[in-house]
Amino acid sequence: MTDKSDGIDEESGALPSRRVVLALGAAAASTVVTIRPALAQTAGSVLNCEIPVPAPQAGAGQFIAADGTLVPAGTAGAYPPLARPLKGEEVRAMLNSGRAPAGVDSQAAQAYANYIRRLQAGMSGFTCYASLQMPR
Amino acid sequence: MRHDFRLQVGPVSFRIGSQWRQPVAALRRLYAGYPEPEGVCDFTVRLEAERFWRRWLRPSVAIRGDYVLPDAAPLPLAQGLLAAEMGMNLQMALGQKRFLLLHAASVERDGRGLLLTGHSGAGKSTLGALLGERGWRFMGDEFALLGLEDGLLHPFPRAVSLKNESLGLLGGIDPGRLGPVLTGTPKGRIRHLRPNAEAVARMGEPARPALILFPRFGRDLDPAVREVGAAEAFMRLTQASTNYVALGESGFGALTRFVGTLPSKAIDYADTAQAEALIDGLWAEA
Amino acid sequence: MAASLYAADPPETIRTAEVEGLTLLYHRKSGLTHFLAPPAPQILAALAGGPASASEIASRIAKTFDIESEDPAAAIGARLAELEAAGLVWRT
Amino acid sequence: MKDARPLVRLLADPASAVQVKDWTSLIALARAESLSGSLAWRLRGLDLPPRVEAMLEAARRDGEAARVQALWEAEMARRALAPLGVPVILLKGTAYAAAGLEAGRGRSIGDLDILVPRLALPDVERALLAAGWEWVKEDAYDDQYYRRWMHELPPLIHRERDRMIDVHHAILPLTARPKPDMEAMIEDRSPLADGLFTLSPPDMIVHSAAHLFADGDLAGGLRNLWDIDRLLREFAERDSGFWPALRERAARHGLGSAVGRAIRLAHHLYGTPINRCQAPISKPLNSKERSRSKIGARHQLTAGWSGSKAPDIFFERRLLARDGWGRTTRPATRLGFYVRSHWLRMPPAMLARHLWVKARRKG
Repeated sequence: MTDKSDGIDEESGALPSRRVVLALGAAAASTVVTIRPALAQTAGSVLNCEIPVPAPQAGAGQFIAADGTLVPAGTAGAYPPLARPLKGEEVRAMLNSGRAPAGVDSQAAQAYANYIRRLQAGMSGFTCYASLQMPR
Repeated sequence: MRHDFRLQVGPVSFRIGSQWRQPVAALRRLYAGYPEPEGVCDFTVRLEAERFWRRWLRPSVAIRGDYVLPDAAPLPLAQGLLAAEMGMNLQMALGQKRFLLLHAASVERDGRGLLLTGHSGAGKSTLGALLGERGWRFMGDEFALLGLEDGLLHPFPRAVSLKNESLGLLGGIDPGRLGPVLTGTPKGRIRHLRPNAEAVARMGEPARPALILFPRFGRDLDPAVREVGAAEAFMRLTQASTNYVALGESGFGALTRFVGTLPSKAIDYADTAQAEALIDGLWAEA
Repeated sequence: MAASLYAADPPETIRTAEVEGLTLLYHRKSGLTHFLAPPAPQILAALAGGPASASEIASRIAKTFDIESEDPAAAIGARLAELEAAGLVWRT
Repeated sequence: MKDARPLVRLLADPASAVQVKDWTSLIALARAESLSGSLAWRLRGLDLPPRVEAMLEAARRDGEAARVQALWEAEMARRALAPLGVPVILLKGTAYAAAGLEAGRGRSIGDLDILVPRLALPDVERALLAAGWEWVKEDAYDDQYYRRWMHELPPLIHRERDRMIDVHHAILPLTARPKPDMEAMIEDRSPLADGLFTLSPPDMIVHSAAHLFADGDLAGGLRNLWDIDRLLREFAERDSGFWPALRERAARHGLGSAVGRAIRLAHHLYGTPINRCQAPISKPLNSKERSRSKIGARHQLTAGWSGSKAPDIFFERRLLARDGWGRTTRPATRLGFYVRSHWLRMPPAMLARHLWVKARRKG
């Protein structure tokens, strides 16, 4: 399909006829970017969200180590689960400026922030976390 | 449900049901003068208690409906109007498949549309509302609807949610157009503004898009304009769209045509007077 | 071990738009949009002639372009890995 | 709308669409039951109000996007697993879509479900992890529980595409009372064009019925029963030997009662025709007769597929428990089925232990 009035040339993989130089680039360079579904920009308008730490299905009752992984309750150097879920705004402040939520000491907040960074789709809090990751 | 309200906004209609009277009463006041949907409603929103006793005891409003997201937290009943607004936004973000949905404000002049898009805090809501009071027709502050076949911008003039300081900028607004002051919301202290009579009366009239702007607000920024190439515009708009991927090839066709035919610029501004001057200048060239 | 042969979907199953030297590609089979920088689109075009190894792809491309690379097969191999992860090429 | 009956009636009899007054409630119901795409296909070509038609058209487009995405996920799994040389059998919605079955039309499809031989599990797990899938859960108890007792691996999610895959080696938890013959099921698989497989037609019904009545709490049951209706009609049309084959397979897998219940309920709610030789039924009842018919009468009509204890009416009440706002209703019935689902999955002592561990973790 070609329609010059579009301002964008649509074609189907045809090679240009003139001889041009093609740089193949360094092995580590990236040449493919896939567009992924986006909700982040609108999340503030559609969702009043919160993140349980940890997510019940990931293992409620377990402690959170400094690197954010879950460890058995009582592990030395790890922090107990939070009694209440964190509000979106608290998480944003914690991730962006390291500000600890009310009633949480700053080292524990670091561990909780790391836990949140490791959240994956399918776990409680992931949608909320994804929505808070604003570029800039 | 015990209380309900139906609302037509541009080409989209909502049915909102509530277990409490207050949110529906607030909606009726805010959307006074809007047409009643004819026949079927596109989306159902439900405002209901998270647990049944929470209907009376420290009542909190869970936002539910045709489409829901995990991790959603309820809002206190005093913010029921905001819950209804979020509920409608949620249905649009997840369920709208008839238009390419862009997180953008839009206004119209002489049948041509201007689109303002950017992250929250970029000021698109405020700018959209401001232009809507200064001779442009307000088409929406939250979502712009791009027709998949016709390539037109379709109006979606919902109430605008404004922070108190933004409200001051508009000046001389008829108090009858304002909703209640909502404090302590996730967005701070806000108030809703009903679009003016022209915006409501012409909600059925689409506009041909003419210019895309990516505004950026910062008190320390010098006013500036930068060209945005079609590639960057495409990328940024896919990130501003909740349904681009879901629409498949029709979304690809609509968006490549859109960024291919329209000029796009990024503008920096430190106050709304600067923004207005920049927009007027760019509009004259577009 | 013989070098892997790569294959790609036929050109009529994708739709592309050229934007500022980059290629926007809609892949009908997956419903996904990819943004491609050179030489990724040229690799896909080369595979329109049938499955090929990395070095065969390099020589097909060299028929049309002057290739600028110290080790074309390795550079193409790295690009192929990216295209494979995106599902645009696969090993036969 | 007090319950989901209007939706069921419309699916069974699309011509009755002209009498629909409250489309808003009907569509809210269909969305809540994940049946909006199926309904949109079912009503295609009818003369409906333009706004309704526009919504149905959008639902069809959405269903098409879901189909593309599901088949793509299956293809990516195929590519990851092809070097192993083990049979990969698609299950549920992805299978219906891949096989081009009527049941796949407009169907919402969530996770990718595949079935592989149990012995191949470790290799499959390794290959998926190498191809970008990751564990969703980190919990050791859950992991151990899954591996010891469940019919599938703990769920995996693809880190780029954000899609989940459930890798099954059986169709029911190992703790459930029926013990389907998985070897026979895998042996009898049907090939697809691209090297993947589906279950054989009778086993597809057996799996769907097992999933509906011997495993879950019937959430989303109307959609599953709609699958069963579509599959039964299509398979019976295609192959005159289908009904006896189904009877034989259901018995072999110890799931005759679940399959019988599925057939009776599909017949009752969606008017699925039942083969005369299998059940002494001369003509499908019209909707009025159907809604009047009593449980006893129904048992008689579909005799040969009876043989379970709880009356169908409880299942029907559970399946229809949703109102025109999309809200769930009949909480007591729902709770009953929730408890039943756990009961079916595990012997009592194990259930107690399981609930104890879960409860302690919540505390």
